[in-house]
Amino acid sequence: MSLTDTGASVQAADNPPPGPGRARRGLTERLLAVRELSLLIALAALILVTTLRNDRFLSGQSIKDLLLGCAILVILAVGQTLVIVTRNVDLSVGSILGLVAFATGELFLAAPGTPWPLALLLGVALGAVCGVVNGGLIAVAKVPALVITLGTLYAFRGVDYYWAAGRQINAADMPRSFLRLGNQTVLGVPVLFLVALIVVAAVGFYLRSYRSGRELYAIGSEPAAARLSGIPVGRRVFAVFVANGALAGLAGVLYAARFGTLDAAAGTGLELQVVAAAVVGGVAIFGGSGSAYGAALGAVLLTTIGSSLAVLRIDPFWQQAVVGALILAAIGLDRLLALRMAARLRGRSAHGA
Amino acid sequence: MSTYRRLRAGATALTLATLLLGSAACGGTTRENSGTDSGAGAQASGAANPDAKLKEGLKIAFLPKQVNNPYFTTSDNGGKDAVTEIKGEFKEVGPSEASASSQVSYINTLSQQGMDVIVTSANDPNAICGALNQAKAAGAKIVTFDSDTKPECRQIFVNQVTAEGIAESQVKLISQQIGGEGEIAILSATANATNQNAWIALMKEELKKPEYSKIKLVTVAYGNDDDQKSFQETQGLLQSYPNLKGIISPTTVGVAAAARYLSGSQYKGKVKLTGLGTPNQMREYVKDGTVDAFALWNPADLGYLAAYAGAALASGQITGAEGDKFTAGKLGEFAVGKDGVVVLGPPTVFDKNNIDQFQF
Amino acid sequence: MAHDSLYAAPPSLADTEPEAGRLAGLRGALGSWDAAIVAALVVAVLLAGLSVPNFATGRNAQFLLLDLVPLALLALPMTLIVITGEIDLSVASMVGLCSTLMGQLWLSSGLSLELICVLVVLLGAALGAVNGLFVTGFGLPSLAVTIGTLALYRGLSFVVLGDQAVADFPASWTAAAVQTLPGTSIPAAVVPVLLLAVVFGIVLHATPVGRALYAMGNNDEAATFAGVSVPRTKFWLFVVSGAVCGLVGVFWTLRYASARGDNATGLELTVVTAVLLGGVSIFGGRGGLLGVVAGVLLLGVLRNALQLADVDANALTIVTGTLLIVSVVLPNAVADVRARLHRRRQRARLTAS
Amino acid sequence: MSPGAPGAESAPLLELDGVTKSFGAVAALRGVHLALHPGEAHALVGENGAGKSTLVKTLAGAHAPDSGRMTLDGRPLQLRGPADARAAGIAVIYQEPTLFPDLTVAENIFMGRQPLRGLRRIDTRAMNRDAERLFERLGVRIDPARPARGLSIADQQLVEIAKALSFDARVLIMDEPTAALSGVEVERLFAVARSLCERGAAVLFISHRFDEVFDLCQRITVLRDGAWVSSDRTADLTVDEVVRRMVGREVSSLYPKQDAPLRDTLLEVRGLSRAGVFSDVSFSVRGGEIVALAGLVGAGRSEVARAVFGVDRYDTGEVRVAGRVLPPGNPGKAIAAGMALVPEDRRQQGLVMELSVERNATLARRRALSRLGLLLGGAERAEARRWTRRLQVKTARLAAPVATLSGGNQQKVVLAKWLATEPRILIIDEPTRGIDVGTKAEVHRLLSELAGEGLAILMISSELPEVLGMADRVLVMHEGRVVRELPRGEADETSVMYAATGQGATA
Repeated sequence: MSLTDTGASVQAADNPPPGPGRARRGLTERLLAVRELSLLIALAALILVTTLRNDRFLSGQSIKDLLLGCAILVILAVGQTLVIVTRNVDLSVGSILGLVAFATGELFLAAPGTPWPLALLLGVALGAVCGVVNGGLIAVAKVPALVITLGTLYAFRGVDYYWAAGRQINAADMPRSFLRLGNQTVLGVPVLFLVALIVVAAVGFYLRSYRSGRELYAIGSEPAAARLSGIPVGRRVFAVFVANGALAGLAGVLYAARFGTLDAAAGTGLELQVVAAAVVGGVAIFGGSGSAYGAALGAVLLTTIGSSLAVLRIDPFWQQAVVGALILAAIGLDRLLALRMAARLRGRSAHGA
Repeated sequence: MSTYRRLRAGATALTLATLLLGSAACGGTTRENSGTDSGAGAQASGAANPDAKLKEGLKIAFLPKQVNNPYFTTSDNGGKDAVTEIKGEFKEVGPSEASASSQVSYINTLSQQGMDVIVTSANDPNAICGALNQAKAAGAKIVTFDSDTKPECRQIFVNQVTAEGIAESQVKLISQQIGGEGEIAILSATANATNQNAWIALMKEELKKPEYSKIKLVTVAYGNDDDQKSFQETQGLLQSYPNLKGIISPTTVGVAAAARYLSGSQYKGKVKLTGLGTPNQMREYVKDGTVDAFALWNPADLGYLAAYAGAALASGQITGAEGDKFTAGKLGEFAVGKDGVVVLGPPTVFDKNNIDQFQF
Repeated sequence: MAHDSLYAAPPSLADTEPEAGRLAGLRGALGSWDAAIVAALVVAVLLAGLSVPNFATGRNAQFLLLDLVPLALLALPMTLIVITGEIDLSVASMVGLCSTLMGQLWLSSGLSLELICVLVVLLGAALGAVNGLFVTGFGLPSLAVTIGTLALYRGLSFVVLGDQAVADFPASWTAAAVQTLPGTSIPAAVVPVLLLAVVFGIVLHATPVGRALYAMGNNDEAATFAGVSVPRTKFWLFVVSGAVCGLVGVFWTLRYASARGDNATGLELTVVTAVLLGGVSIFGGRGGLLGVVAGVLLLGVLRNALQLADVDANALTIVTGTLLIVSVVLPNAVADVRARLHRRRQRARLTAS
Repeated sequence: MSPGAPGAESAPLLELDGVTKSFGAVAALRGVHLALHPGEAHALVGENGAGKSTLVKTLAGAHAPDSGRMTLDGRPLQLRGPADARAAGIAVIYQEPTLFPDLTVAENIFMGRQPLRGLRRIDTRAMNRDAERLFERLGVRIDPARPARGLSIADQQLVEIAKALSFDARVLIMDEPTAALSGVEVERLFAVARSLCERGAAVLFISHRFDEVFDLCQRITVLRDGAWVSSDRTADLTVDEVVRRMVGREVSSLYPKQDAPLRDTLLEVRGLSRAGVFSDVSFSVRGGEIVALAGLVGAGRSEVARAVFGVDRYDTGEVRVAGRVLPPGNPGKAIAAGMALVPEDRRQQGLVMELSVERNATLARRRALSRLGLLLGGAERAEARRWTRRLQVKTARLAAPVATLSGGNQQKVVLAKWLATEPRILIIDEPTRGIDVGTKAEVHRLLSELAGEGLAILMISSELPEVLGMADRVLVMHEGRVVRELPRGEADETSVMYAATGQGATA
């Protein structure tokens, strides 16, 4: 799309002095903030409308349910952000989550006395191993992530099915302390949501303020240039997939704690929602921009839509259609904003002459 | 330039081709003149020989809705026990996701492998009919269980309970628990699950009875037999209907999810829940007081009975005609009812007192 | 266009010059990919025929081919789309929506079935046009757009029929869908598939349109400069894809005598697998129709044979995933090994001299 | 000749000895020697495909040499990747800017080396401040906090230069950095390079522009076909001598436009405008005439050409071909009307690298070559053979991917592709950009020949001698407007440059 971007360049010496430049500082960041703000507004509007129809939607119980409901999607969306920012995508997260969730159940079956922090660690490690498979195949074979993770989406799920062999693990098989993790609240806020918050904050902070975090954006923005500027692209992309796998593993353990009933189908089709959440949250599907906070907000918005459809008694069949429409709307909006911005920047260049 | 024009021309041509193909088939088939083929034809061909012994070495295949469903794993294992008892060959195959089209491909495979009996639970009453008929033509006996196809596509349907039986017991349970009045909701599985819809329709009939006149069914929600979705739907029900007194969830996935939601919420014990669930899944919630009582047939027995019915068919003991009788091992004697239906029996009601006696 | 950004080019430090050299080597390897896949197909058929009981029968061939009709049909336009560097993940959802639309029309419109079939194909084309509009009109990556419409169309297909399944299609029609050619066990439905395959093959390999498709898949800018209307061509490709989905929707509905919202769920993955297995490059610009047809058949034979050999459905899931990964990893790996060997030889020669 | 022949007054800072690198069957570098001395600017010249860019990438750590030694300060240097090169103090400015469009200018400059504060966090404020300082040093003003997306090519190049500066590099490599820069910017760049040299850094400068090479560099190394030819002090060389070494033969007259009888007006452009890009552009070209569109880079010349051809849209105005209005925004229609555009960026815009030579050569003619909508191999091959012969394209097989051809031959394939459409109007953007000296003359002869056959040729060129030598008329653009029209007799370096820099607009 760079066909027109090369237009009217300016002699550098004639550029405007940096006085007004200061005012336009951080245009990208401001645009991102705008995105996050508009998400918040959309969220508020949605809650308002739903509450007007049914005032129970804002009751303590309902808010708790909402926070509980979005926690897992938030974690997955944040992990996906890491991947998408580097111009990749991981479609296997749903399968990783399912595999880890079942593995956690199996662990408690096999060793009932396992303390839950250990189970948590093991789950994260298993997720990371899946990430290693993804990242390894992508880095070694130099094949697009989309195809590889489409393949591992099948493969991980197949392993999960194979292992489970039609069995189901019930809440009774898991220790109470572990299940409490899924429902407990601290000052009225579910523990699960707190975990998600920590993940969001950590990843968001990392992406914004650390060199390697910024390098992820560089990779997604222009892979060839990233390589030439000495960024270890292969290693970073590999690490990103491992990190995303680990987060999916974390989500898997939390899934087990929250739902208690586990079979091999846990998390089937979740990848669509995850990608949707990230994209709705302003993570550009072609890499290079977006934030963990936005993705998290996207996940909250999606979950809220799900809940409010149920509360508004809108035909549940509409829900999937709404998710699809939202993805389209989000990427369309992004495109519009990008075009606007390009036009503004070009305009500015021209004025400078 | 005109690359796109060519493609556009191609698209038009494609449409035209369809039009031609369509009209070539025959002239104007509409719903009115097509005349739905009513499945009046019961199939009992040949005569039953009640004294025939069960053959040994029968190849009996179980094809559940999907292989990763614990419910079906249990019933298929029941079937396996039965097949072992009669010294047959047991096999369980099935798709990993509950879709009718993949079941068709499995039916074809089974008939290709020369199975004597195919025991299946249909993902769609019509979609697998063609394949079943072909298998039947190739010599296989067809038994359905849990979810039926159209009657003409199989010889016997082993029904867990009659739909009436389910509807009656579910409505009775909820009525007892909520004290005979108030709003109730139903949390079903997928919106196009045959048996669920039949039960729901009958429950609505049942609720019209005078003794239930104070009970109002406010809505039917669908949890898609997906744990998370059922969980969310329960949430939604409680928020949408503040006066809700009870929920019936006639599906094992749904009732467990709903119980888990209730047990962790402020509604625990206040909103009553009943439905169809397995004792293992529900034990915790019965003991912690979330659920008073729920019902289910024994899925293992269901599979067991289906296997025996299939063996009896293949051995010529029965043909699937009304009135045929056969013995199903430890379960005793059963008779084939109208339309080739065999009923397992009334559902068992589980509560605090008896739940520990059941392990499935 | 932005689309190519998603299929992150294979990471390679080489600049364009050696890259091109490497790709040229790859091309050499792939020229034989068609041959390799056909050979693999022959081997698979022979092996299965010899070792799997009941495989080599006319009846089984009928089952096999009948099962492959939707896959083969969908793979045709998908091949063209992938060659232009785009992808259409919404095909299965379009099939589902077309199927339920057909059911709903039959149920409530009172129109003749012939007319309904034509309408459904047209509706399919309209659905494809929506994809095309988003991809070419708004310049969005097709991957993101069609993930969105995958959810949207599937959701809508549940909205259209809700909890019903329409099944009372006339028996003569449903029988026609599975009829065999007189005197053979080859399903009659194979004939139109073959005809369409020939048409698509000619378009791709022996018309100006086909040349343009390859050109834009490799370098859409150069194609634009050569007078190819890249956006319009892609738009119409998506329309054709939609129309074919309509056709498949009709066939699916009649074959299974059932119009349901979940028809053909997940089929898009199989279609993409078959196309990639057939040697079409996910980066666009490379591949042929013969390979794809062989890929479709190979996939069908493998599945059928494994099923007959009583391999667990879960193992089949793993096989499909692995096949997808292998079919993209292998060509790259082969090219890589070749390049490495060549370098070594070069070095050996240098040190020797 | 022995490597590093000229003088040995200071020990080389960076030295390459016998470096070899091949890609597949192609040997890009064959035993290259190079010695960069501290405080000196060193030019690397050679025809296209001589291996300059490969050498740059080897020095940048992007390619690992197959054999040969590199030493820095006399110590062996092994580069496992671009990061190693950076760590060794080697900074590279590439021919094409390699920026991250989504990141800010400052981040682009300091990627991987951002100033940190507590907890190893990035100190954005310090980073922007540092970037601003760098720009001050360069004497330009670019907002460090704006995203790189939308920067003009020249500004992008300046950011690259700032990046290289920020390293305090000991070795600065510039691969044709001036291609997109205006005269003022080039001067500023040279000033920076000189100041680096004064501090003891070594500069490697790659350019096709001899005036710049002789202006800046103390030594010149010539490469030919991947092999080292010579390294000498600039003072000992003349331009002719360098050219002779580059091509390995004498080059005859460079710009041989013959007079051809002028025919009817074939291309007429009236009041063409596109907001922010160009405005009110009008001109006409007659058969047999070569009209040059001159001006500084960024004046909007290529954009006008693209709009005329229909690749880009325009807001107002019209284009007529032989009196008929051409619908806007449709290159297909333009081709059908007999127009051809040889684009500026041949690799990106002119060729489909993975397709064969014949497919490339006939891509624009694919429709005309088809019969009953079918396009069968024979027709394409015959057509391709005709044109590749005429242009003397060297290729083993017509079915070989065009990527396997050398750069110069690829250029010829692009020309063949457009000449195969048998155009009446040929728009050619930078006809000899990146072409080696030998082929340059061939291209000029061809253009002259085509004009003689009655074609109307619109030539865009940044090389003044080419413009002055080839054009019957010169149109000078400045900031999106045609500011002067100079007939052949009146056009000279002063008048064109005067107009191009905007001073002549009102004169």
